Amino acid sequence: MNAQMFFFIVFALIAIISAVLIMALERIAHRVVAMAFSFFAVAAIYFLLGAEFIGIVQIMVYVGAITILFVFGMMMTEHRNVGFGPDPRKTQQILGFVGVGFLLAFMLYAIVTADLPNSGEPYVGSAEIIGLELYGHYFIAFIGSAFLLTSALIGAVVIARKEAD
Amino acid sequence: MCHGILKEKGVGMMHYAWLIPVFPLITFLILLVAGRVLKEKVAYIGIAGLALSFLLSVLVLLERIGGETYTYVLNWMTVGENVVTMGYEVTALNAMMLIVVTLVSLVVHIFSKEYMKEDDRIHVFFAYLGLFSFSMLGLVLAPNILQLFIFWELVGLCSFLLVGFWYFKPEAAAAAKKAFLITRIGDVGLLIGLVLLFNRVGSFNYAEIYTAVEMDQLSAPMITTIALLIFLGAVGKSAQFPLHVWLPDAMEGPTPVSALIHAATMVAAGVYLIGVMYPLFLASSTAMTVVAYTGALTALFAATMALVNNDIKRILAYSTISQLGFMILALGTAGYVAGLFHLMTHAFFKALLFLGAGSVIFAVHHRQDIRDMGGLWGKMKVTSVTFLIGSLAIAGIFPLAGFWSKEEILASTLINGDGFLFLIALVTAFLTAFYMFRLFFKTFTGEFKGGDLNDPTEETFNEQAAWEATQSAEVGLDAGYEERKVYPNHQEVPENEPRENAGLMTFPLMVLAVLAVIAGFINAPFLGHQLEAFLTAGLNVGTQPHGALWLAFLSVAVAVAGISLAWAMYVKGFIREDFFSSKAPSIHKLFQNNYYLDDIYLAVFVRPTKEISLLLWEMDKTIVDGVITLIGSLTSRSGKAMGKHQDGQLQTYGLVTVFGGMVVIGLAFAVRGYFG
Amino acid sequence: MMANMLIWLVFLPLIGAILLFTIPKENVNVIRSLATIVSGMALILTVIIWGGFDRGVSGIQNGTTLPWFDLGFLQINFEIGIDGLSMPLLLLTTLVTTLSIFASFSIEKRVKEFYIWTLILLSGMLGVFVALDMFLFFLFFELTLVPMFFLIGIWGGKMRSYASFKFLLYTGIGSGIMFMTFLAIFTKGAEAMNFQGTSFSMIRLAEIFANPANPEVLSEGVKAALFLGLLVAFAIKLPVFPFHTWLPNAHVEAPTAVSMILAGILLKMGGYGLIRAGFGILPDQAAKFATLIAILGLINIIYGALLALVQTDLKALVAYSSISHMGIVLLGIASFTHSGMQGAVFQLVSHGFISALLFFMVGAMYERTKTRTISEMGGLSKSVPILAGFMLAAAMASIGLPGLSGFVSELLAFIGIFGASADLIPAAMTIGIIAGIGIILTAAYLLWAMQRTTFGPIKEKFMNLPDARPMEYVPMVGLLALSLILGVYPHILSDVINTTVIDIVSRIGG
Amino acid sequence: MVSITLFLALAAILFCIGLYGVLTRRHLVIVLASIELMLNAVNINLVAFSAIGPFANITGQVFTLFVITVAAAEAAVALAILIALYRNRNSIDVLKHDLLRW
Repeated sequence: MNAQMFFFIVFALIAIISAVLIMALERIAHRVVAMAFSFFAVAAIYFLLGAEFIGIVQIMVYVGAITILFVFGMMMTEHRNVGFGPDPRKTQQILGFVGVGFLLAFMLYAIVTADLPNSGEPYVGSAEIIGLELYGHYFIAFIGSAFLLTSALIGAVVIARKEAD
Repeated sequence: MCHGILKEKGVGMMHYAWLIPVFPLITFLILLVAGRVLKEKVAYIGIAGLALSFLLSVLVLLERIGGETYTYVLNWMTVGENVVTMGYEVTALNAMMLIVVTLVSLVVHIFSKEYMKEDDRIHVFFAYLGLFSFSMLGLVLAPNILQLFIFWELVGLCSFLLVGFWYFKPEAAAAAKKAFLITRIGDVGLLIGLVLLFNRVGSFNYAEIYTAVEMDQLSAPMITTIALLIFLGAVGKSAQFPLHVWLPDAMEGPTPVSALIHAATMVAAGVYLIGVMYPLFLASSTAMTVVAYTGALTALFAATMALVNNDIKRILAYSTISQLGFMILALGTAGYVAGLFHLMTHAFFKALLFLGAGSVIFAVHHRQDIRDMGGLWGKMKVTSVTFLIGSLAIAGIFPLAGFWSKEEILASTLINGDGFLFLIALVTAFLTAFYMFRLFFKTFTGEFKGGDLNDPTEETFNEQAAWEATQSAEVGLDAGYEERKVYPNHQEVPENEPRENAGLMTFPLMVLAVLAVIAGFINAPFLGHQLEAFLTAGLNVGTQPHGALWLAFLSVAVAVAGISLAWAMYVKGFIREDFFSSKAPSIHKLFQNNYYLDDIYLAVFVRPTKEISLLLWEMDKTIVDGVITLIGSLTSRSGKAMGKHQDGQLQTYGLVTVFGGMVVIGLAFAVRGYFG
Repeated sequence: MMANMLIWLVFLPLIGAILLFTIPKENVNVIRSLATIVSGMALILTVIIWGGFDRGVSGIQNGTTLPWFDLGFLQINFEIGIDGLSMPLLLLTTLVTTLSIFASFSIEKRVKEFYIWTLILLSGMLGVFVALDMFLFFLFFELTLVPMFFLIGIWGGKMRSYASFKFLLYTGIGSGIMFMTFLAIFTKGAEAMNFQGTSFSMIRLAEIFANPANPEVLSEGVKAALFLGLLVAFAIKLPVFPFHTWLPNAHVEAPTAVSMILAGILLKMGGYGLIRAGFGILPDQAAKFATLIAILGLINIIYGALLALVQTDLKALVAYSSISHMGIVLLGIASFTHSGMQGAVFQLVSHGFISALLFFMVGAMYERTKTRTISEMGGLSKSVPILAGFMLAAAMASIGLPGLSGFVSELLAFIGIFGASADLIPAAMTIGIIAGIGIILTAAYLLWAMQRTTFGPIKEKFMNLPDARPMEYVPMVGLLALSLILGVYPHILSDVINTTVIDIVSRIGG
Repeated sequence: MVSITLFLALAAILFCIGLYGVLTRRHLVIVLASIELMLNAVNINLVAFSAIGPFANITGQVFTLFVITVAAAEAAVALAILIALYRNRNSIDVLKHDLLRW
């Protein structure tokens, strides 16, 4: 089992375990850190797939920016003594688990039975090609996402600021 | 003389026969519009109109005696292929009826000018009288049975309006409605009869019906059903046995109305109908027997009730029913001329009796109980004499009209009918004589038993009291049935004298009295049965039966026996007045309450219908409507129930979506090959 | 020229309604006079068409067919035209609406909207009677529904919202069923001609159903189902026994003018539709269901009469009497004889006038005595003799007194039912006789009501009521005169109806 | 060479964990985190197909970029809402926020 498979297994496990930890841990701080780890593992998988640029962007945006954002979110909402006590919707928990479990089973079954042809050597996309595509084929989408980001920025500020009463 | 002049012009008076009903119609329209303004003078317009009609009908009769039937018809409506026509026709029977109706109507108009003079709605009264005369004359002139039916119902409407003339009296309102409803039952029978006739014969005209009957296009059972249905119409209108209950109550109307409508003309319409459709009746023997027996039964039945009644107008009403029974008995036993002859004579002397009663009532200030009257012979000379003539005529004493026509009826019953019918006829003749003279003696002989005429406690009609009465008593079809009120003031108080009425009231009495005397001679045997020749010319109604001489003596004997019995009881007092009633109190009670028929009809027909309708209404509200409201509330309730599950928890929605998604995936997966 | 006159007639009221929008709410008199002028013009137009109407032709006259929209094989065109059946009803509509506008001068609340809705309703009704294309028929049918809903809902009595909703739902379901049946008829028609030359026009479909290209498509079962669908749809509109409960509520709550239109014209659309669509397209089915229709008619007569006997509210009594009179229409239709069918159409017209008059009188009485319960009223003919006189005349007309139009239609319907062939309706004789009892009951409940309201001693509070105002004379005298004319000389109407009736009945083999 | 099914399986697993988190966790921040996780799972798929899918080309990665930008914007706005929500209702427990109903 060559090196690539080994690394894939390692990072996949990290990603899955940290995802589970987000759900399972008690303290909110630990859960956010688990989130960071899972994002990091996903970035590693991108590297495995030869998409360095996406890997880099993933690290910068997810592991960096969004995790910090969540930390702020967590701090703002006085994370220390927030104990929710027993969750009254026990049945909903189980139902949720069973439902999602079935969904997962469906997906895996579908993935396993789907006979995707193996494309031989992997395609390595470099930043330069992505750049060309962004400014070429997807130029409108690119400008759209720009607008999206600015509006999100302004929106977030407007929503979150204290009403000037 | 004038008859001759018109002849040269070649235009017979019969062509103008349509004017006869139009004159009263014109008076009706004038009075309807300008009635309130004319106040007193309305009577003159009414009288003028009727006088013209009477004059014209005399001319028409004179011309018709020689000539033959004149018909004039125009297209009224097209039904599919066959055309329904309307118009007018002057036959022998019509001409006679025209004279009877216009004469009696004219006389009643003159009488009511005096009788109704202090009533503030006199213009409405004369308008309705004009409308009634128009519809009665229209009925008589109808060339086909549909037009007869149209005027038949209009006559019913006028009787409704005139009986209910004093509408503020609850009894009058109830009586008017009852009269219209019960005659309506008969009318529906007649309607179905004429509809069947139209379907079988293809047209309403008498001529075509007669030919169809002759060539027996109709099957025997069909003829009998049609005849019986038409007879049902006659029973309704001429108040024969099952449907007679409305006539005594119709006395609530003013007396001139009773004289005109419920004595002479409208009630005779039933007999006229049978006369007009006589070939149809002749064609089915079962119908004839039914007609005969109903007539006989009604005659006897009504006579018994007249024996015990104490209201002057109700006695005359029962006597009318009884005399109509006689006419129908005559028609039932193939005595076509006998029945119609009696119709004519009866119209005159019954109108006379009613108007006489009217003038008596007018004199004693609108009280009608004969126990309060008496000794009027001295005070009201003309009325008493004319009333006596009328009573003698109806009893059938020799020279008077009643004798001739009743003798004819007895003859036809004896010859064509069976012995039982003849027996009933004789007994009824006897009872007629008895109750008529009971009435005569109690009202005109002895001393005046009525108290002071303008006594304050007298029963003046005040509306408020009457309204409370109806509120307490059960309002509805049977309002006004309580026992006749006994008048409070029965003790001897210096009364002021009832005086003879003005000329305008006594003149009609005299005219009718003369007619009651001479009317009989036109069909007298020794003058060669003129009326019979006139009526049966051109009609095959079989040979008219004529009784032997002994029959004449028998009928007079029976009449005299009745009169003497009454004389013995009520004048001389050999027999105590309540001799019979004490002997058989229960029978007396039975007769007094007209065999409890009103209550029976009430219990059998009126109340169950109301009960059923109330039940149906409840059912309608709860079941038929209930189902709809149920569906309505069902949808809204289920909507609310569903709403409870939306509790705002986002995550429950998420979960439901996931499960929904999976179901869809599962379905797609399961049927993935099916739709190919 | 005559053809586009019909188009003008249908859309004139709509134009009037739009004009009304421009007038400010305040000057009520201008609004009222404009409304009267518009409906008066519609009336004049109808009279001109009536004059120009060719009595001889039994088919469609003044027909115009304008392509409206076509989607491949679905060809819907604006096809209108009149014949002996719809001409009298057209005249009835304009006459009753004009007179009811006169009757509505006593309405003070939101006058402008009232007349806008009335004019839209008028154009809807006219449209229904001229439409020959099923789709168009349905469209106008719905167009009458909405204004009626608002007219009852806004200007009605206390329980007006309940009544208007019930009316809307009932007739809405009815028109829903009708539309589905129309679509089914269209598709079956298309199949029968395997999809060429198909159309929504009733006339064309009648021919298709008469001789389809491939007959096995139109099996007996299918045609029976289609006919039943139509029967149910129109039974709801012409209230037939199980579906009638909306009528009393709608009438009791509706204002006088609206209930005049509702009773006068809207009920007739049910009868007209049944004859036009039901008997026009599926005559053989109609013959098969003749006994059912006759029995339904009979139930209507007796049930309506019995219920009217015990009503406490005068307007509900008149509503149930309408149900009873519509029973006579069913009886006439079911008999499949010339006179029966002619009687049915005659009854549609005559009942239109008489019930409008009756409702007007009840409304006028209500305006004065402020009560409709019969037991509270009494002796009104002393204080309002003229109104009481007209009310009695209206009651007499409704009873079917000869000389007024009610009698002629009853007579024709009776001749029809008694003349019905035995194999068509086996029990025709018994049905006729029981219907006779219905007539007696009609006389009973109407006279009893008259006795308790106008006769009898008067109560203090009704002592000095104002008698008829000049404006009220117009509808009273107008409607009574119309009924009188039709009663005295029915030839005017019968020769218009006759040729078409002979054609309809001949198609059924009558 | 790692076949694509493995990557897809990984993505599916991560996606389902994220979904579970959204549906059941009570802490709003965790719910948002799970949403981010689900988005990542999607990205893995995109990149996997763009790298070793049947017609490997760059568009997968371009789309991943767009997804990331959207995710970032969404996270920002979500947290802003969270803070505003917390300030008004001073609770971040999902059960408390059930105003959005009939």
